[in-house]
Amino acid sequence: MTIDLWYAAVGAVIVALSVFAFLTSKHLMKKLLAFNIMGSGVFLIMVGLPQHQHGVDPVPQALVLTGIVVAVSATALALVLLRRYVRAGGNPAP
Amino acid sequence: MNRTLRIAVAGTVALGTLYALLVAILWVPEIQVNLPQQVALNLEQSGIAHPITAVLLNFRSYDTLLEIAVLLVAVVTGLALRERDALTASTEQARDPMLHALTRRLLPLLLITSVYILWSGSYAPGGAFQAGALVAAAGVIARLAGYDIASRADVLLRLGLALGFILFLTVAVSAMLGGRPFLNYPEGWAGSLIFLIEAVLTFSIGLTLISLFVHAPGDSSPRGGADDD
Amino acid sequence: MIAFDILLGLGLILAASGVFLSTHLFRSVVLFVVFGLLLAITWTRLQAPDLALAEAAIGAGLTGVLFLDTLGTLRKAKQKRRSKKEPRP
Amino acid sequence: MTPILLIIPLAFAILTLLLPRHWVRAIIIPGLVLQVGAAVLLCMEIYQHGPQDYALGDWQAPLGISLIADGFSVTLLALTALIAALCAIYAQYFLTRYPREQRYFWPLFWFLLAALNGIWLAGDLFNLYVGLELLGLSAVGMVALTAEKTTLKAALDYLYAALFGSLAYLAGVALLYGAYGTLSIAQLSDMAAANPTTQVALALMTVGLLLKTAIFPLHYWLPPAHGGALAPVSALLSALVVKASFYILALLWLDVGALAVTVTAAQAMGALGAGAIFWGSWQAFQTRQIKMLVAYSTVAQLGYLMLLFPLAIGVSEAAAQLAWQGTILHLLAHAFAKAAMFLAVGTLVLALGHGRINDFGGVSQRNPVALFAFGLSAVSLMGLPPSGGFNAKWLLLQSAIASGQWHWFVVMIIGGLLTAAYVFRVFRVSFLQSAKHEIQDTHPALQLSALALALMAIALGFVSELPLSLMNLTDIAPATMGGTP
Repeated sequence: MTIDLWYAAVGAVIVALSVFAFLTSKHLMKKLLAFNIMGSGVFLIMVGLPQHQHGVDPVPQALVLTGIVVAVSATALALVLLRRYVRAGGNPAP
Repeated sequence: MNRTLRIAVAGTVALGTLYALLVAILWVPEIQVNLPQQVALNLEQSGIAHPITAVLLNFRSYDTLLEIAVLLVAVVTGLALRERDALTASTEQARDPMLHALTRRLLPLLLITSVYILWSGSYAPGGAFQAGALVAAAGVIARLAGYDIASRADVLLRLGLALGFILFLTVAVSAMLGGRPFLNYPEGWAGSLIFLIEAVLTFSIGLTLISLFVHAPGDSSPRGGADDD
Repeated sequence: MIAFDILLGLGLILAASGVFLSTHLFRSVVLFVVFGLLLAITWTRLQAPDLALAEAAIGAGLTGVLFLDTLGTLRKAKQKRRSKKEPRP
Repeated sequence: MTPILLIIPLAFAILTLLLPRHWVRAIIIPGLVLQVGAAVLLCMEIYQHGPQDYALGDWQAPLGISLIADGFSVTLLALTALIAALCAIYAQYFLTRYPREQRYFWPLFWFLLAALNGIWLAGDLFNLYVGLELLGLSAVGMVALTAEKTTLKAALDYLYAALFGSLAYLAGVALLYGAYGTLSIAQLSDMAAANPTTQVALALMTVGLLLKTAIFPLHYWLPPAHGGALAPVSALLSALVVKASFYILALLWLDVGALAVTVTAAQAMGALGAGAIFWGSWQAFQTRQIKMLVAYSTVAQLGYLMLLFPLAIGVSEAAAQLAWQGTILHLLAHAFAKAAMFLAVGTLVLALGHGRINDFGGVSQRNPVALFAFGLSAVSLMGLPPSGGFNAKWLLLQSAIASGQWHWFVVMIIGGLLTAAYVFRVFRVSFLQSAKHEIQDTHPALQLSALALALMAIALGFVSELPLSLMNLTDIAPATMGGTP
């Protein structure tokens, strides 16, 4: 087992954990944390799996960089919506 | 809803996902296409010595263009949902002298580091996104210390947010005017054009991330009256 | 070396579980930042220094700050709702 | 030629973001004309010269990203341009009541169009991910525009579903790249074989895309989001946005993973579709709010799209061809009809000041054009002749007969009857009862743009040959028709 494959497997465990957390947690913030961590798990698979096969690969690394920026945009948007929702009297943990 | 049922369903789904992912990872077929090799072969032609920057801003620059559009969409929605009064109120509350003094030392350091990271992106790890994040970090710290940036000048703010995207799109389209494909760089110019795009992107990305932070609806004001323009 | 990777991987899993299991949101967010920093180290182990940089700056840093800031406003909103309720029981 | 369809919406997104208000109003129509013109030109080019492959930045796939313009994608480009144009005309008049929302509606609108066009043209799996995120975030932004408590909650639920769905999709992309080392759709469809990694990847992507397409039982987010948004936004979301994730789903099952999918899995997808048809129709029959009725009708109609999988996988070539054609027509007809319906209903709600179906009495006298548009689009939704909806359902029924799958035949027939049931609820009230409250007049442009879309849904019944002959010019079709296990 290469370390790349090991981290890909760790990514799989993290994804599974986040799926569980996403489905069970009620607080919208916690769901968002789960989304972010699940993204990190997917990124680990994305880099680890091909690198396990043919060494360092800049392509998935670049893709993950894109993914990180997309994730932070989505998180920021979700937090804006959440804050506005709470301001309007909504309950963040329905 | 029934909590036990929910946990049971979530547990089943999560375990199923885990099993499927592990099977997929451990029994992965032997990879057939060697993309890193192709990247290495074309690196010189891309005008950028650092392979990841080459992928992001040349080979797969279309992804990056759309990614910046995603950032813009997030910030446009943030602007649409901002509240007029949130800003002034929270600026007043945070004039901590300690933080103020600290910020004064930290800010230049962060900005210099971001310039370095941006510049090194053409041959070593670094680039517009990391540098932009540092600019944003500087902005957030300045904001917490009570400096009022990126706030009111509406048109200017929007222009600053969009500037990186505008430059990127202009360069990409101007290639077509010269009869070359969309997103192609003229021969010999790729390196300098990419650096220019990255420099402006750093500014725009930093500003975008700052305004997502600054304009987030707070709860510092009594009423949620939100009229715009 | 290998032992370090095993520990780091387990650390990631533990930090992630901590985020989900913690009953306090504040603790969850702190653990989330810890997770981000561990992930940044992981990226260097996977020979991806760019990702390490990005994860530390964006993933852990900026996202963490955004979460903490939101947590503050949520808490204030909660207090306000409580104080509103008290005068007229 | 091909990238023009990306450049136009991206450029107009920036222009509408930066220009002052009165300028924004002035450039909308020219932008739409450009967009429709470019789409039509591209259609003609593809019709004459066949599918095109455009290497962005002159980097060939798999190193670079290519845009693929084939018959299917240009049909969808033209559909998008047409529907967007009419929704935009409607929005110009509708949004005069919402000055604050108007400022940010237009940039989001153009970004949404850019994302849609990008998805129709994408030749790369990861690029589709970025496109999906752009689409999802701009759609959520448009839902949230009014910033009321209910729409914010709807936007949040929508956003969470969209994000979770695209992550599941991305996980599949990661596995496929790990297994084959390429992201190019053309290359993957040559290489992808029936091994566990491919199947897990397809399963993950399918779950993510089903969530994003709001297929029963993952539809929970759609009715509040589509029912709660502003009328032109609802129209765009129901007509186009949910179709984008379905398009990717079809691409994955019938092209990329054609060798890895099984007949059982395809039948299961059909079962989800049947569930969507029954559950969505039943909820539409039950609800009291007119916009929710239309939104649940979308849930039901999306179910028909799912029938593509059992009808096209594991059957004879002729039956698969019929299923494929029926699905395309259904997609087009539903897009026109549903956009028309949301716009018509938006006008009626504006006139009445509320959306309670039971108090719709008298609306037939004061807003006959809008109600007529609603009726015409209902004809297409029910699948009555002459309409695009009729032709679509006719082809699907024939396909079911050709492959001897009578159970899907029965599902479709019952689905049509259920549609009639919930649609006639509205007519009964609006014709039979007289007005209880004051009904306001609405701007003719609002009524006419809805009518134009409804007429297109009907007209599709007469010109079905056009999209179908275009569709034959596709890279996908041969693999679909022959690639059955």
